[in-house]
Amino acid sequence: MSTVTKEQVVRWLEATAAVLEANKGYLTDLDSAIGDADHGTNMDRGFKKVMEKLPTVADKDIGNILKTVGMTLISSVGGASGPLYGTFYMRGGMAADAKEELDNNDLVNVLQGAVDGIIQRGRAQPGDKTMVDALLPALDALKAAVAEGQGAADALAAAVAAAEQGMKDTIPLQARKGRASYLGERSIGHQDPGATSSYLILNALLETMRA
Amino acid sequence: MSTVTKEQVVRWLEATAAVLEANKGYLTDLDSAIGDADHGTNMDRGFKKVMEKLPTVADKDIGNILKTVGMTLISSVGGASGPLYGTFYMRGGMAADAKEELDNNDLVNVLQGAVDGIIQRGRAQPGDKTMVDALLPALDALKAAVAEGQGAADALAAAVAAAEQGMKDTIPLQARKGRASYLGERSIGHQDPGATSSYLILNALLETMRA
Amino acid sequence: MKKLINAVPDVVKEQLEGMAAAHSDVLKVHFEPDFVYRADAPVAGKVAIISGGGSGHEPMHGGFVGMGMLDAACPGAVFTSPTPDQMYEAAKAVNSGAGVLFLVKNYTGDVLNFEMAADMAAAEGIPVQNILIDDDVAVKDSLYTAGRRGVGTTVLVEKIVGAAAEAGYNLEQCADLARKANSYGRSMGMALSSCTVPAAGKPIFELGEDEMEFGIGIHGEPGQKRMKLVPADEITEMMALEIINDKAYTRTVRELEDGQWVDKSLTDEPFKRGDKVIAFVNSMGGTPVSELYAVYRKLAQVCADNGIEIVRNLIGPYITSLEMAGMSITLLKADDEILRFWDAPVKTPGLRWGI
Amino acid sequence: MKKLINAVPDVVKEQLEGMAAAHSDVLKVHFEPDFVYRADAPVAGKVAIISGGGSGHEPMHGGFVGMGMLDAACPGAVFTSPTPDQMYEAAKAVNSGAGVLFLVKNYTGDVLNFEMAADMAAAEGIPVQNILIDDDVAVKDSLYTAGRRGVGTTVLVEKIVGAAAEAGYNLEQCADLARKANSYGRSMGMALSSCTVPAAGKPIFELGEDEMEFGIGIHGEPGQKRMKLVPADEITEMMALEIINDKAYTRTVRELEDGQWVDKSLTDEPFKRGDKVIAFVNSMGGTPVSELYAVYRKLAQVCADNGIEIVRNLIGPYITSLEMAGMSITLLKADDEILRFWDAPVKTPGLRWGI
Ligand SMILES: Nc1ncnc2c1ncn2[C@@H]1O[C@H](COP(=O)(O)OP(=O)(O)O)[C@@H](O)[C@H]1O
Ligand SMILES: Nc1ncnc2c1ncn2[C@@H]1O[C@H](COP(=O)(O)OP(=O)(O)O)[C@@H](O)[C@H]1O
Ligand SMILES: [Mg+2]
Ligand SMILES: [Mg+2]
Ligand SMILES: [Mg+2]
Ligand SMILES: [Mg+2]
Repeated sequence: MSTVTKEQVVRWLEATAAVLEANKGYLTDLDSAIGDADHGTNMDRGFKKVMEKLPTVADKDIGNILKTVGMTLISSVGGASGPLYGTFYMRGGMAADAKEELDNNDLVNVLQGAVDGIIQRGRAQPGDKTMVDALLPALDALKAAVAEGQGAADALAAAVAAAEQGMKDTIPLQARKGRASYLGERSIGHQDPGATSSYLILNALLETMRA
Repeated sequence: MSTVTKEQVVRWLEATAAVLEANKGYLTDLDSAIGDADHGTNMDRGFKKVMEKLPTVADKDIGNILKTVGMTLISSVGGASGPLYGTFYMRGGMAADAKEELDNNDLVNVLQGAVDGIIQRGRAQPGDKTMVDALLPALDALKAAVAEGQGAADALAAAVAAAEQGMKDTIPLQARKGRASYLGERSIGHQDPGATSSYLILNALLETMRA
Repeated sequence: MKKLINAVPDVVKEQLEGMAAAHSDVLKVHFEPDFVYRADAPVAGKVAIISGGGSGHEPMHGGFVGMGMLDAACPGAVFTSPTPDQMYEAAKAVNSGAGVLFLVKNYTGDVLNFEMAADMAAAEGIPVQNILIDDDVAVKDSLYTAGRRGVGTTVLVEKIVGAAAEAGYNLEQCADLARKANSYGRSMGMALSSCTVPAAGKPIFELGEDEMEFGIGIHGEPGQKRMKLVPADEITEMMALEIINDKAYTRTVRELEDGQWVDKSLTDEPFKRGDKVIAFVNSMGGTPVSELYAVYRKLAQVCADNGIEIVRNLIGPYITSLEMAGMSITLLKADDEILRFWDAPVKTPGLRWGI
Repeated sequence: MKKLINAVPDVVKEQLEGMAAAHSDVLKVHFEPDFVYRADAPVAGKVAIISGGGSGHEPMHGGFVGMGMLDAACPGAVFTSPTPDQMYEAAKAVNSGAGVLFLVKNYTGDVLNFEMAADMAAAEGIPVQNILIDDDVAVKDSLYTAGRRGVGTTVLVEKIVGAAAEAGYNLEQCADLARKANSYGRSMGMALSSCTVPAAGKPIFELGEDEMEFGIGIHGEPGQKRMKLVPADEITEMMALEIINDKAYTRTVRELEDGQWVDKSLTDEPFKRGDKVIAFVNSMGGTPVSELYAVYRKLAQVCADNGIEIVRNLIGPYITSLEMAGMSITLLKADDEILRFWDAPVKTPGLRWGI
């Protein structure tokens, strides 16, 4: 199967909300090591709001749904992750304008737009120990797999594996962006909370595709 | 030997300063159970000042010396115990006016004046769980022993024993005066700090007499 | 013990030096004996208002020295009443001839030391009066205790009587107003944590992670009872109702009459529906003002439900117990005279408005 | 977790309700989206000054809403930047037509959310500018970090620019003054204890009984280094010297120019002998004001030794981190323009004088 349907997008968002709720304490613990102990609560608060909004747009096109998610996160998360993930879904949604399903190229375009959006807004570079360190490798892996002609699920699996690796690779990094950067060398040895939520979000899509 | 000399009075005050310094932590601990954790520091601060002042009056008469002690305590201790012990020595000193030594009757008069002073100032009654509960029994025992014709050291020994008993007897009492009274029934089971310092002060005189 | 201090014996002295350095436009500090006094004292023709007590309750009292409030404040060692010579010297320094009113929190130590100070000042020919502040409803009777402690009402009385003195009230009028304002005020406090007197070096009491101390005073002395920690609304309601429903309170106080100490029996009347009040929510030091707002929110509801109208409020750390976490609530019935002086300008490091 | 709160999700809302109940003469609170705004907003012809940030720093920012300071403040969840719709709705509510200045503490979250808010306000035709506050010298460079955090200087800039707006400065003048005042201010903070975000329920970090955290921000984030606790004088001197000896600091900020975001390189010049300053000693929440005076005492000495003249001061808990024990020091170079607006009347729950 090489497309992602609108129903799958909706179930992905539901799965995301569930996984972020389940990992709320975990993400907050990661954030208390090098941040301010709120990333889990922030993301959970945002996706709870998304779940409230979702029924009102579930019959719209994918672009519309994703943009609504973005707007909702922007107006409910706050912190650094609110505008960043908000932009992620907004720009992803713009790349899915009027679509009822996403083929592999659409999927690449959506993730490309989403990741570009985060980078433009946050100005983080790879290696700065942010969500970008999970998202960029995932995007690259997705592109490569799609170029090789793999199906959506396999290509996504490659992307998620890359995201997971990127997330783990943040551990030895010294943070240069966001709150963790104030810790200087003391940020080394801790996994970045935002990279972790990025991995969880992509993995939720993969699990939705596999279900 | 049935008199207390001026030199003994001076050595008594020195011994008092030493014993209060040694028991500073103990008295403060007692005060933290039912008060505000300062009785030890208060008494130690006061008698340190007394030690500074003492050389300037050591050649004066006993009444003069004791009144100086009282004035010094009043202007350096603060709290409840400052005015109370200040009055104790002031009024004791008034009963020793112009004396170079104290015979047994003088001793009774000094302690009578001192204890009366505390009671008039603080208005505590026996059983209120205050220094009065050590001092009054001591005064009574001293009077009885002197009436029986005992020597100064023996009479004082009886007084100190009574003070010690009175001090211990404060443990089961519920405080009705001072800070400890706010605790109501929770003051029961703790020894009164002021009764304890009173015992230590009288005992210092006994040990001086015996030395 | 974790504090921003240097050597323990210097704590109070260095804090006073800091105050003097920071607020030289408003106050000066005299050392040995220690007292804080108005930079422009004595103020011609004005009754001088003096208070004092153990240190550790800042900004009270030193932080309330200035135009419209105190003329002088006498700080003792931490949680220890000051000595009479402090009040005596302060009285001499700020008396303009119109006399001195000592506002005394009802603790045995404060009472005794201020009485001695009054005797000394009177002997010097200074007109003087002592008025007790005793507003803590956690202390139920005065027969079997040293009587109600002086707590939150002290701050309000210092402000009100300070303004009256500024407005030209004479000594007797100031004393009458202080007595009235005290009789109109009731307070109750609670603690979430203990506090550490520097000289002792360890907390005065220990509280479990789920415990609070109910009915505390301001000296870190343990409270009336220890309770399981409950939500802020419940705590606030309990305290507010203890205050609002407190019955008439009668006790005997010693005041000066024609130079003699006389015993007077005074009775505080209970609150009644329709009363206007000044509501004061106070941090014991370690509780941030944000939490006080949660308390104030509920307090306003409880007052409204009981027909008590809050017409002014004061919210913040004003009468503290070092770094203790916790809060106290004070309600003070406000008539026109009291409101006028509450609203009058005040310029002190700890309280300022209108100027 | 021992706090005067009810249910964790309601903490900020109930605190805001308490503020609204307590200070209805000065401010109002709007819910969903949450913002605090002047009771008399919009003030005709006046530039509106808006700030905001995570909750937990009270009285900042909500407590600084009122005459002579902020027109509105947008509180996020505890230690979490507010969302753009809060600032956008606040801007609409307080804009009189003279435009809106957003004062933004330099944290990624605040910066991004306020930029979005500015875009939304501009799209609505509201003249708007964003000025960053970034004064924390504990952050050494801006190349390998998110840049200096906005800490104590924020309070001073809000006061100064608030007074300028009140005095009729237009939007560009307000922005210029804010940029200048920020460039004149430097701060440093330290903690004796951690603090607990209600939603997390446990302290953000753990400190040993003899440890302190040096160079902290205001969000309970761990500091630059952990050190053995030393006497107050030593701590104060270290911090004061880091501030006084701090070199020129250059970074790039994004501001609006003709409706476009442009990068500007700005440089703060170091202090020099002869500078007059406003000195601000701030409690992180749990440290009582008495200890701040011990710090101020030493700070005044260090400033004098280095030829820095303190001409005004502010001492107390103004920009806090919940109940954290600790303090921060801010020095802000004061020229005549700054002093004039510092001295101007202000009437807010958290800061008041001259009225
Ligand atoms: N400039 C940035 N670009 C990309 N991601 C960033 C940036 N700054 C921070 N982040 C991400 O945001 C995460 C923190 O989010 P969160 O805790 O919700 O916000 P805050 O830091 O404001 O408390 C970090 O772990 C990091 O991955
Ligand atoms: N009214 C009183 N009469 C006699 N003794 C008293 C009275 N009130 C208190 N005391 C004594 O004072 C002691 C406490 O002294 P101290 O701790 O120095 O002062 P404070 O209570 O002011 O802190 C009590 O233990 C008690 O013995
Ligand atoms: Mg965070
Ligand atoms: Mg005591
Ligand atoms: Mg005491
Ligand atoms: Mg945050």
